Amino acid sequence: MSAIELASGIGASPRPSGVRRPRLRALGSTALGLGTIVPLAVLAIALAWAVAPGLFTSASPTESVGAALQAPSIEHWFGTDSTGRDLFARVVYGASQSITAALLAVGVGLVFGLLIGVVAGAVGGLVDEALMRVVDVLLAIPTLLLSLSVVILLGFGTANAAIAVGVTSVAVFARLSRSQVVGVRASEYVEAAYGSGGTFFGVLRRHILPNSLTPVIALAALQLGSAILQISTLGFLGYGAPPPTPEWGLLIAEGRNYVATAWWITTLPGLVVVAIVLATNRLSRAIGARSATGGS
Amino acid sequence: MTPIALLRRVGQALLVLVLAYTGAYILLAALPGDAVMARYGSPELGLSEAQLAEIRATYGADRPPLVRYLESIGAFLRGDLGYSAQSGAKVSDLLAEALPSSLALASIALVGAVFLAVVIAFTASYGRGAWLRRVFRNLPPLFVSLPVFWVGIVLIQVFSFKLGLIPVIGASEAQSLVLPALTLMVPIAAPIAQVFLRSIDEVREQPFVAVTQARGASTSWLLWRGVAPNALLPVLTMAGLLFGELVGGAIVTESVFGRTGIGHLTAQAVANRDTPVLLAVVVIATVVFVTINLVVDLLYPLLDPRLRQRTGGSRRDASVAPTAPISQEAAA
Amino acid sequence: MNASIANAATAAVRPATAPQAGAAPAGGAQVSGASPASAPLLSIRDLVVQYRTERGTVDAVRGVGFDVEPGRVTAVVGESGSGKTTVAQSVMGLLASNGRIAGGSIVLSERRLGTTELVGLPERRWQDLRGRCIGLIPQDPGNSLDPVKSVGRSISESLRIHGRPSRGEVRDRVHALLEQVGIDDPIRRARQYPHEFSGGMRQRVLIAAAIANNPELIIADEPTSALDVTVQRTVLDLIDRLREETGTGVLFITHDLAVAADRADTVVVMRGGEVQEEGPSARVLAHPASDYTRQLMDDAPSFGHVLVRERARPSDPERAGSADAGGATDKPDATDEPDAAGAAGASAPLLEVRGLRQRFGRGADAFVAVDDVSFTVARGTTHAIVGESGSGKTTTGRAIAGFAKPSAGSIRVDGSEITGLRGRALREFRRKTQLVYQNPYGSLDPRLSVGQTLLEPLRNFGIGARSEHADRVARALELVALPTDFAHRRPRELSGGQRQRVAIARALIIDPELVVLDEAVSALDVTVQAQILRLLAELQDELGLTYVFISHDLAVVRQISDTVSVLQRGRQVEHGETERVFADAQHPYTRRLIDAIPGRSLASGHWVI
Amino acid sequence: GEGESSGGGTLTYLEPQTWITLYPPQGGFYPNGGVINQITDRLLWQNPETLELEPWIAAELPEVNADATEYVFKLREGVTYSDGTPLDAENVVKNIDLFGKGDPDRGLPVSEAINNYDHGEVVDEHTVRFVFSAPSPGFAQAVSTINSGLLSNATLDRTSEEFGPGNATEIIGSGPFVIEDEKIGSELSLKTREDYDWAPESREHQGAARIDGVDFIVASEASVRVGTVVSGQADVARTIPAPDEKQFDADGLGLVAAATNGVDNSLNFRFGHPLLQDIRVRQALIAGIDREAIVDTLFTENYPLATGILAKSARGYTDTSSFYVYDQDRAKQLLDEAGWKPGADGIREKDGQKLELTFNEALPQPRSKEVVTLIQEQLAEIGVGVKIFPGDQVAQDEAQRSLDTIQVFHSMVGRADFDVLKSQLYSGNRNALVNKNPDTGQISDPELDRLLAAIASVPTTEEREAASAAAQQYIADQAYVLPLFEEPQVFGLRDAVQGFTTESIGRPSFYDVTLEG
Ligand SMILES: Nc1ncnc2c1ncn2[C@@H]1O[C@H](COP(=O)(O)OP(=O)(O)OP(=O)(O)O)[C@@H](O)[C@H]1O
Ligand SMILES: Nc1ncnc2c1ncn2[C@@H]1O[C@H](COP(=O)(O)OP(=O)(O)OP(=O)(O)O)[C@@H](O)[C@H]1O
Ligand SMILES: [Mg+2]
Ligand SMILES: [Mg+2]
Repeated sequence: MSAIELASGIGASPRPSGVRRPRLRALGSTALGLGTIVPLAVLAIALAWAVAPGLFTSASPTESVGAALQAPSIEHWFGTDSTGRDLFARVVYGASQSITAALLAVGVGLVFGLLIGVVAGAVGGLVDEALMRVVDVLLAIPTLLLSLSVVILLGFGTANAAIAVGVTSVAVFARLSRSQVVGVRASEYVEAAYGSGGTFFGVLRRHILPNSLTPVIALAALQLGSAILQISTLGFLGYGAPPPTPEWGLLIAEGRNYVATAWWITTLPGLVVVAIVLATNRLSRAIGARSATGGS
Repeated sequence: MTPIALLRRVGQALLVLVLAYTGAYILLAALPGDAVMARYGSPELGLSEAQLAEIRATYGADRPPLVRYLESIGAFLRGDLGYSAQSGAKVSDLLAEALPSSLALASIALVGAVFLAVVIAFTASYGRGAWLRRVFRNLPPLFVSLPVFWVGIVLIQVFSFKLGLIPVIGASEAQSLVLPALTLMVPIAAPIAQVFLRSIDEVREQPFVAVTQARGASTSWLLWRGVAPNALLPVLTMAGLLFGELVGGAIVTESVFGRTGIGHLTAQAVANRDTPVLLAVVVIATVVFVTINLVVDLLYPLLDPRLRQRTGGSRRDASVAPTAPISQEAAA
Repeated sequence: MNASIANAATAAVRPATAPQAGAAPAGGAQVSGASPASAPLLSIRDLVVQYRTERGTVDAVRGVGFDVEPGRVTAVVGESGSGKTTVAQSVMGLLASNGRIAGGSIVLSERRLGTTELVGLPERRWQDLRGRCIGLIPQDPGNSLDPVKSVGRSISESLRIHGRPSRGEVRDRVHALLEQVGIDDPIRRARQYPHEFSGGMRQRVLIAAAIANNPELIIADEPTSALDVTVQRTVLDLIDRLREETGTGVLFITHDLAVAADRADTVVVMRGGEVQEEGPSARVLAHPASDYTRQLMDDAPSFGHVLVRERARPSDPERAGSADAGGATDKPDATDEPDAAGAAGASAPLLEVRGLRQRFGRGADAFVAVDDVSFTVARGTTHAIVGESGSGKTTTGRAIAGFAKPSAGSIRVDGSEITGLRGRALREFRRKTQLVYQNPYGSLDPRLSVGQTLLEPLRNFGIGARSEHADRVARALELVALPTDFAHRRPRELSGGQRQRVAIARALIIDPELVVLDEAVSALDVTVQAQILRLLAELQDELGLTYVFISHDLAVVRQISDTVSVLQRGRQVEHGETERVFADAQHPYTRRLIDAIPGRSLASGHWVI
Repeated sequence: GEGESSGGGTLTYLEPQTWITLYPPQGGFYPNGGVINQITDRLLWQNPETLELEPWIAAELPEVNADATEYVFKLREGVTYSDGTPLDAENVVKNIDLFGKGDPDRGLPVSEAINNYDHGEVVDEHTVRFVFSAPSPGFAQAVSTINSGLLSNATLDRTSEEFGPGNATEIIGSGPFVIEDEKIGSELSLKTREDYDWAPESREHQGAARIDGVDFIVASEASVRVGTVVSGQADVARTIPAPDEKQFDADGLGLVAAATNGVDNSLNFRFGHPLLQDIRVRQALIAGIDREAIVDTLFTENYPLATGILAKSARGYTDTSSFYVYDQDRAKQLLDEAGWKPGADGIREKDGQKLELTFNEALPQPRSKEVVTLIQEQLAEIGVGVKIFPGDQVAQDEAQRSLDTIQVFHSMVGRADFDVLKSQLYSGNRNALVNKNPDTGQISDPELDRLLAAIASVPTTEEREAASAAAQQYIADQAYVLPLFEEPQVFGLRDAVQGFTTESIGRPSFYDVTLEG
């Protein structure tokens, strides 16, 4: 799914300051404390989970520890899942799988999307036309079909599911980066760079790319969350991580049948994902604001 | 739009249609199993290998894919959508059943999503109190990370089962749309709100907003008559791209609420390798997608007078209209 | 309307300022029909404004105080960043959200509501005052009109905000206002959108909007700095007339002393957030009390001679810009040619433009931006291109710098044709020819530091050894009088003038032969402008550079150029030696341009002390 | 009461899936069968309680010759289809001819339940004879199942497509309900047939059904099905997940767990695969799986632990529970004996090969993935690796046919006849053990096939019982199958729904139902 968001976003083009109105954000940055530290902490914890899950829980993610569907308690913070495994342990151990998968998914979308978008935007003309039609096709084909086919072509497993999800976001990244590149390409500093003797690739690398990236990165940050959810859809259809691998998306998706009786099974892992998405999004906004003000 | 430009667009649309059709065909063929398998392969039927082979031959499923592909195109051109390989139902019947319900759901969800997005964006940028604004600013990323099925199930649990406000079963046509539309609104409203918010952020820094304020405008005047109309273009672009989201979200929504619809049909067709149904869905989806984007293109000049006469934005316009070039390009 | 009453009153009220505007006696008594002489319309006392920033609190305005009398103009002049806009914003109650009035008072004595303390006024009451009692004419006409609203709606906005007039009333008033600000065909124009208006027209629309409710105080924040002289004059005349007719007080912010001299009754000179000097303009400008005012006067091209540069010596034909023979045959009436034959015989000029034509768009949309422009520029001289906004100056400059392929005509640099250069040849050409953009902000990559920006051409052209690069960058910065440690700054951290200097440094760092300077100084305050003009002159002397200098400011052009082309709507209506053109303009358009140069009153000694 | 009907209200019934065809031989798919059961009658009635066959459309039980190759049925008179055409001998022959032979040209497969069918004959207007090429002892039961639901002549002429969605109202049976309206993919409205008067005699209710009709509604989300019934928006819902059962403990709610009377939910060890050829390995797997733990963790008392390959209530059931004792030590010992030594990662190895098996995920079976996941955990403890084959239903169906992809096949079959065992395991039927390798055509264990074939070829009930018992014993001895639990069909309903019954394998029947309040 998600977010072409920011289509015009974050990398607000620099504008001569006629009437000087400072960004609200600059104001908030006196409160840099909470606004940045909390998201950083959230991400740090998630990464720590991914790297050393054993430090955070003594329970095994793949072994039953008691009755199924226990409610959250001191012993089992997130309760137990439908086969009696400690849900918190599964969430903690799932971090490495899920974060890698989400990064992979976003990475695939980002890299290929950028490639298509940048080439289309920078070269223009027929190449642009052709690439954009391909992107249209990608957008028109149902994502479910697209991602299922990709998984099956590549083989099963989380990594491949992630790639499949990434493929479905290529089109969106491509459109966004193209529109950015087209805008930047027309700017005077790019022309000035040619004037300074730059070659096509030199200018592309030094000027066009760096200046087009901010909103694309912001989209990527947002995409992180929906990637986890999309991978879960594939997992739910039987094309994701094989059991007993804990993987966040799957934890969320498999808990759906217990929303009424054991709400925590879906909700708690879901909240973890929400926290991470909010954190990355906040950070990407901060980075966007920072680089827009010159990163002093 | 000149006749030539229109022709060009139609040509492009046809090209996209053919490519999407072919792409869908190939992708579906790549999935394991085929339609005969999907229909007769279930162990519950207890058919033996030999019996399956016989049926396969009857349906011509043993012929080369290319031949079948060409035939399917031929049939399409004749307007014959064929029969569902899974159930044998007429594809046209399936569509006739699914389309109206999907359209109703999608359009209500879209309208609702736009409304929700506007509320979020406005509150986040002009709401009373920094705290309120901050909360609303975080809504779009929050919405993006909420699983659609979760939203649907929770809405049902709360509004239907706990509060008994809206029955899920036996509801009137209007009632039955409320919860699914709300569910679908969440994933759609998020990106619209996000884009709108960013766009407002950008527009409100424009000098003309301060000038309007200097004329004594109140906050609501400023927002509705100054900022909003200028911030709309990127939102419109989004709407064009959101189409995929709409279908994707509908798959889950329709299955949670047990509605028929294009999303449900798509999921079923993929699950059952139901080529005829899927191709029909792809064709319809592509046509709608292309049409939406055409409409979006035609709307640009209505919303932004600067785009009225020119065909291609000049270098100069980029500096005059900061929001315009992006939308223009994204739509190209 | 009370225009006629006010009109009758102002004839007596207005003191002498601009001789060309009227012949009222000097030092007339301060009388006003509307408010008692004791209470000025606007009175600012000890105003302190602070901005909260990441690096702490900035005192942008420190204890500023002055008055604006009804029917009079108070001009606030001063260098960029001196706090002028901040004062204006304080009076409008529209300080940036991180700004705060930390002390002082602003009192508005208004006809209807009487005396109001503006500091600490609740937002509701502000909304009532703004647009009704106080009108703002913003600094930048380009971005100050809502691009998706028709001009008529923008003008009527303050009417609709303050009260609920009927549709018909609004329409009539809008048409009347448009007429008042001198826009023809108001019925059609009201339906058009800002992008269909020229800069001057937009500025007039903004004035119309500002006066729609007959405000008693108008704040005009640099209303003309972006305009060419003719438009500038129209706009200033308009404000003058308004003041005369309605007795409105005007707070006029500018960095252009000449404008202040022409139009203001009182001048407030600001620097670094403080008032340096204040008084009747006649006194302040004739006998400046502070050094700073004196420096401002010296730097203003309209008053002093900024340049200590030798004019092209007539005796030396190589340095004299010469008219082009081809152009002469095309337009024999437009130019007279002082020494065409001599120049042509002496040496080949560096730049030769012949029959340049640039068309944009296709079919019915086609628009000819430059139509048959021809001139030559000798090595080591400066050729100016002047003309109103949109006359094709930038387009010509870009074609010369190889950034646009002209539709027709030829451009030869150093004897070789440059139109149609591609690839390697084009890059080679760019080693010799550089362009300094009209907009220094847009032409610098916001992500690169100044040092990186300056390094780029060196690396691209492989000039000098790697080890020398840092040195060269430092030298280039010195050349444009920027501290060496600016190499680490990013464009955002520079003031407009500094950016412009970086852009110039980038052009000069590769030792080009020909530099096209597109309005390189127009956006700068006089002090910086003077600095840069001096720099350019020095470089020309030392290195023998050749300039194509594009400007709408004739005062500057007159001082620095050897030859000049005057463009009007893409056509070259006059061209020749600068002195000759200024002394004896042939074309009426040229004469109009020259007449519109502000400050002539002072420079030509008309000023009565 | 007799004969009276109507005024009873319309019942709302929730199905997890959409029906895909109303061709009776394809009624094995639950959503199909659920509809067919309401709109068709059969020649015989299998009493769900006793599993005895009783007359229905056949006026009496059939006459069968000694080797069960000829059946003669006398038909009840006055039975009509809902389109008014009579249900006569000619029509019955036409029905069974189609079901027994299928018609590949129309895409209509043969019925799984009918074996060795040769042809049918009209003896007189109300008598039919069916002739078989070989003994077909299961035929009487076969004509009592929904796979043999009787259809009008016009309906029998339809093609496979014409049995599909969009055509429901034109599928004409003689049953107590008639399909009145269809919303493709989501809803089916059934109306009570007022002149219905040929219910099986043993049913306490006769005449037209007591309710006005039934609305079949598709609700694929389990939580929605549960919630709608619990909140009183619907009357009956099929497939209540085990964890949700406790919600039906509340007042005014109830559960019906209908037995499916066939092969239990079990694991089939495909002994043709090199890893499973050694009986000690299979025995080790059985000893290494704690079935009780699985049932306790995942299910409820409605899912009784299996004590044999067949359900207790199934025909021919034999208790083989002694073969399925959980004993980890024994399992390890067996594996050691078989030469499988623990490897570095804990999974046993022999000759460089790992003892790693792929299980399918039986999507139609309740919580199959969780079952296999628990088994994965348990078998890991004895050093056996378990993988779950990924993929959706079609992919699973395709994969399960091959020995190379699936070595342990999780499945069940519901059918209340001796035949069911053969159906599941015989190489010419479902071939669940892949006794016959589809790639090579080779049969790994001819003895198994022989024993299974016997069940369907000996004519008398006693003989069949014996044959079935022999086969079960053999399978248990060989450790081919590990039965897990007896799989029920669990319906959740409101107390107001009275008289809700199911036919012999758990398809709902609304004929007797009344709605109170
Ligand atoms: N929003 C702001 N936040 C922080 N500093 C500000 C802000 N606005 C203005 N300043 C600073 O306050 C000082 C006065 O700015 P102001 O805009 O009033 O100058 P000005 O005289 O109008 O200059 P110019 O001629 O360039 O328009 C400057 O040093 C400027 O950097
Ligand atoms: N790329 C372009 N496409 C279409 N029209 C253009 C383009 N560039 C310039 N023009 C038009 O050509 C005319 C001349 O523009 P040019 O920029 O040369 O004017 P100028 O004399 O530099 O004006 P200014 O003083 O405002 O900079 C203008 O009407 C402008 O709108
Ligand atoms: Mg200012
Ligand atoms: Mg220009």
